[in-house]
Amino acid sequence: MLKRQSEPTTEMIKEQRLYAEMGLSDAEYGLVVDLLGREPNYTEIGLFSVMWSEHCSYKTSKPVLRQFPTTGPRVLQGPGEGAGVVDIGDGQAVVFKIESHNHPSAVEPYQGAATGVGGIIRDIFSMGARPVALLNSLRFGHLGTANVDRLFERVVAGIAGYGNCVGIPTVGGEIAFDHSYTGNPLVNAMCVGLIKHEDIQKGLAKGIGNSVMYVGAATGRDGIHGATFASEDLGEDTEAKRPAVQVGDPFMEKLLIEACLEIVGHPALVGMQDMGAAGLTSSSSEMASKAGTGIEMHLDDVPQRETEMTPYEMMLSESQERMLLVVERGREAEIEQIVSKWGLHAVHIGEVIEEKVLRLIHHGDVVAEVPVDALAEEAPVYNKPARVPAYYEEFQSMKEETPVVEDTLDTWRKLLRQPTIASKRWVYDQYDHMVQTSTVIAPGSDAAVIRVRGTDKALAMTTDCNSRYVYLDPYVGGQIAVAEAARNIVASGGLPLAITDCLNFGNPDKPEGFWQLKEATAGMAEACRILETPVISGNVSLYNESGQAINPTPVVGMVGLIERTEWITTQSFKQAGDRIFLLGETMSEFGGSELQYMLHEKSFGKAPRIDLSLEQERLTNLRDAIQSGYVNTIHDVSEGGIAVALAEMTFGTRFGLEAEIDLPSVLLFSETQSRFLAAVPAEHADAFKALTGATEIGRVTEEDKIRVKTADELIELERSVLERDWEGAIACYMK
Amino acid sequence: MKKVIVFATLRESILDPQGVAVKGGLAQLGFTGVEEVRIGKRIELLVTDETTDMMVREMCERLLVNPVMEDYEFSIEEVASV
Amino acid sequence: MKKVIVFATLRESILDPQGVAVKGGLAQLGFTGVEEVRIGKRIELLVTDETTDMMVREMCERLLVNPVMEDYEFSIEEVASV
Amino acid sequence: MKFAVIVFPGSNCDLDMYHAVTDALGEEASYVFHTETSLDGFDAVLLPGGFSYGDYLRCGAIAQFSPIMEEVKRFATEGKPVLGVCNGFQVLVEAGLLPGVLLRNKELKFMCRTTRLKVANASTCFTSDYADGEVIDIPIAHGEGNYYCDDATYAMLKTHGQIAFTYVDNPNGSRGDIAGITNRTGNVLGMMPHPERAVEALLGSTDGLRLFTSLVKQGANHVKTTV
Ligand SMILES: Nc1ncnc2c1ncn2[C@@H]1O[C@H](COP(=O)(O)OP(=O)(O)O)[C@@H](O)[C@H]1O
Ligand SMILES: [Mg+2]
Repeated sequence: MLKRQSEPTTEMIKEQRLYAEMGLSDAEYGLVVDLLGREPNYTEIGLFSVMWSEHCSYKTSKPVLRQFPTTGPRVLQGPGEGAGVVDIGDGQAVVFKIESHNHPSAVEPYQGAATGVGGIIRDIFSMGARPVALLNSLRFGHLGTANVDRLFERVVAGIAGYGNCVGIPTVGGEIAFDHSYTGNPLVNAMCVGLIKHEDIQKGLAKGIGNSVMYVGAATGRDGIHGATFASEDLGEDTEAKRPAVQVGDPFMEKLLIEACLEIVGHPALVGMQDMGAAGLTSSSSEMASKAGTGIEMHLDDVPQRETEMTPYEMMLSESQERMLLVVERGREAEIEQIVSKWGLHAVHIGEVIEEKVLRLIHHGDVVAEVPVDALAEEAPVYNKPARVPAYYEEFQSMKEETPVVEDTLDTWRKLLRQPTIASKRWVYDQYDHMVQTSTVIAPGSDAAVIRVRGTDKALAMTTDCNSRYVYLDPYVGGQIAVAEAARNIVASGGLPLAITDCLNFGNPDKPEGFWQLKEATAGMAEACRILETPVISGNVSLYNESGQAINPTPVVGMVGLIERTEWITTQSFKQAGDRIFLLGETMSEFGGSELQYMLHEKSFGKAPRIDLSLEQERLTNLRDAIQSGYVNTIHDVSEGGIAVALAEMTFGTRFGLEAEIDLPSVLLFSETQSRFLAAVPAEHADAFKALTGATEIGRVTEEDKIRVKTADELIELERSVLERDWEGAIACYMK
Repeated sequence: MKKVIVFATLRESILDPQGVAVKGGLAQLGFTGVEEVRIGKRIELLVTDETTDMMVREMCERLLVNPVMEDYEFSIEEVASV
Repeated sequence: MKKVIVFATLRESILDPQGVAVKGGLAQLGFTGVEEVRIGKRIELLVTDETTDMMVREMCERLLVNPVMEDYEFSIEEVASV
Repeated sequence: MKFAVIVFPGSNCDLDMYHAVTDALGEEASYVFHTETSLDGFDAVLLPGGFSYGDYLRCGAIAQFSPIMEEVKRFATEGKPVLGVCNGFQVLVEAGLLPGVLLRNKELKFMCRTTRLKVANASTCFTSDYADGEVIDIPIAHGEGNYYCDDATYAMLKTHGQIAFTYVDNPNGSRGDIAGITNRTGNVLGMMPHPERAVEALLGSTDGLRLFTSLVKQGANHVKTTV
């Protein structure tokens, strides 16, 4: 047996500033001493260090998060619990949340991504909801370099490995490639669940004397200090500080889901929360703090995978697939009976107490005693200084410049081969996107659609964020991220309900970095207000820098309600003869565009403009048009502009198109916002036009031809050629 | 020709869900005397005579083994050319 | 306590696509002297002293190995009790 | 007709099977937990897809020792229909109810997509509502569906008409494009593609439904002849 060094003493922590290695500042240490009225021991300072990490306390981001609208007529639960909840009628609700697993994925892409998926699923079923869909939002550097290819391949495999095994369909997401992510990939996972109103659980440790029970995998030394690790730059000394890699066990998760959902509604269950970041510490202190109680925990009873674990290690472990339950005293056996059916055990590890402290007992001694509010609520909040970056000033003063495109056709084909635009089939082919047999629209259209079994309703869901726009202009880019998500929902036949967000940013201690965060969230908040999509949950991942800062990437996950399955709409053409309409005017806007990046390998200039009231008006009109049965196909215009959107509408079909667009050819690639393409049966063309004000530009044909006449030229090519370019690009890199 | 055999095993602190499941399976079959199961890889390579220990080490560290999670060892033996 | 190590390897007649992929990966890294790669499992069991060779054989044949696709061998050694 | 849907720890297509039978087919179904030991009162058994016991070690390897499997074996010997889909197929193979083995897909990746299958034998109790040689759309979703057997077994499968479905575009490297096989007596079918995912127009294909209607018809005939 390895002899373990004895723990540093209270004095050593203070004198050698050991708290600094755990990520606490001198001032924060001082605050801990004030709150305790004494100096903390090693276990106690450990508790504070994880609970006061950015990941758990939001100490830097709290002030900016306050900008978000979080309520609305349908919102049943806003931010603060495991996940947000939105009413969808008939006594049912949708539960969803997104979360990052960037740092772990950079270290071990397969397990990092897998455990990211596992974590977000637990957030959903700990609310009492049945998880019904997964999405993911991924960012990598450029394909074609060994390390990026490996990260990409392993992250996708990890998402697939976990999601496929637990039996939740992975139905959508997005992936973009930009060199700003080379050393720091982003892996955000979103989960959507369904619940009956009366089943909504809260993570509350209520009722003095009630039992605190532990269900799931045994605790090991894995992931110790994971939360702190996630709150630091991926620097050179990362290697040394790295906690033991957490390994996901999707089989255990599947058993946990079934066991926990069977317990939901049981009268003996008082509260339930997953052990996420900061494991036992966060789940216990948060459940007590929210309920105004305390918890006394007997660490000897915590199921352990390894021998001789110290209280510090047990409390900071981030072993996966664990849940904490509070159960009515005397009825523990009823819960154990259900759990054991699934091969698991509900182990009594503590009690709810009146004193609002977290008291830890190990080998008969009290090894830590800390006020729960101090851990969960009283972390310092920082108003960091913000400064407008020089690059922004420079970009704002640039004149709008229209790129020179010599060969339109060649540019069109090249754009379709850009990995950010190319088909993501190579990815979603690896995801079981059909399990649970409710996937009406599989990956490949604007949003995924899941029907709500037993009703005629369906849910549309998407994740979106064009981080180049956010980099150029965080405020506008933040607005666009929300608006684009809403476009994808509406284009699929849905009414946008609410969003969840994952704020992936660089180092907020740099004033320019904090400015990006502040501006982007302000823009998002504004868009959420106008588009009537409150923020119901989210996650913050800062310090995403390794060498360079990533593009600020506030990923928006949005869910929409489709009241009738007949309204479900997709982006592909359905029949020849349909009239093609373009909704929205096109300007020369290339700042942050895919074309600009393809030509210059960088982004510069102004982000595209956006008028949110105009956006909202168009979204409303389109919804009316869909519900009136006017449209066969809708697709929003995003990266790569009209050219890419038109081509995508033909892919996977046997149709071609003819169009006449009275614009210079290069504007086919402009990324002006708030535009849509639609295909409308001839008999509804007038009504559609009257309702939306769209311009008819052509029609769907039966041929393998795309024929577009612009103000400059007639462009003509075979659809199948374009489709091959688009379909094969990523697979080609991954050979 | 040389035959190289590489064993890659999960590091101590790393969870081995496969091993846990196999232990459970064996218990179900009545083999209750099994205390622990850990599952690793055995990679057998047939390499040319020029291949050195150094090269094998490099193969392990660059591709065959996941250094973040696994430890490894290997053995090399001469085999009669086929 | 005894430590049992079981090696399960894919039968010769069965193509090992994973081995082929690893060989390709090694070649891409410049290790062109690798003629063949076969990937198998190394299963390590910690068992009580009562566990006999016969019992290990039975564990292999009933669960640890699928004879349609795998061959196996095992070794048993005494280890100091923990 | 009453179907048993077996639930192993880690099964995840049990719900899909259940709804295919009850909603799309309009017959009766019940979940039967792996710890149970009786299939009394059931006319057919469905082993669903998923990752029983995490598919750790080998797919289906641990599930074969579940208490219910003894009863499934008995049920099969009585000539009653047993259908294993995906992980269910893997369990049947590991349990020795069907020959061969399922290896990793040749591309080493999990694949989820709709594939075209050819009905290779339309005279089994699972395929009688299809025509011989008919091509149908059924999704696959597996990482280890690469069917392998030795030459002697393959010859036997062919001689006895045990190959029920083959892939039109072999996605995983299966020997002889095999997607599904029956036992010698034709009452046990294992297949990697998921017929239960193709029973509703809303979800894209209804080609899987006839597998279930075939069973119901056969069941009706069976009742007629035995009464
Ligand atoms: N990581 C992923 N996982 C699953 N599906 C994905 C992923 N990335 C992209 N997709 C799917 O590919 C399709 C195209 O994605 P994208 O180009 O981002 O669409 P849009 O521009 O409409 O937002 C969508 O259906 C999307 O869900
Ligand atoms: Mg779109």
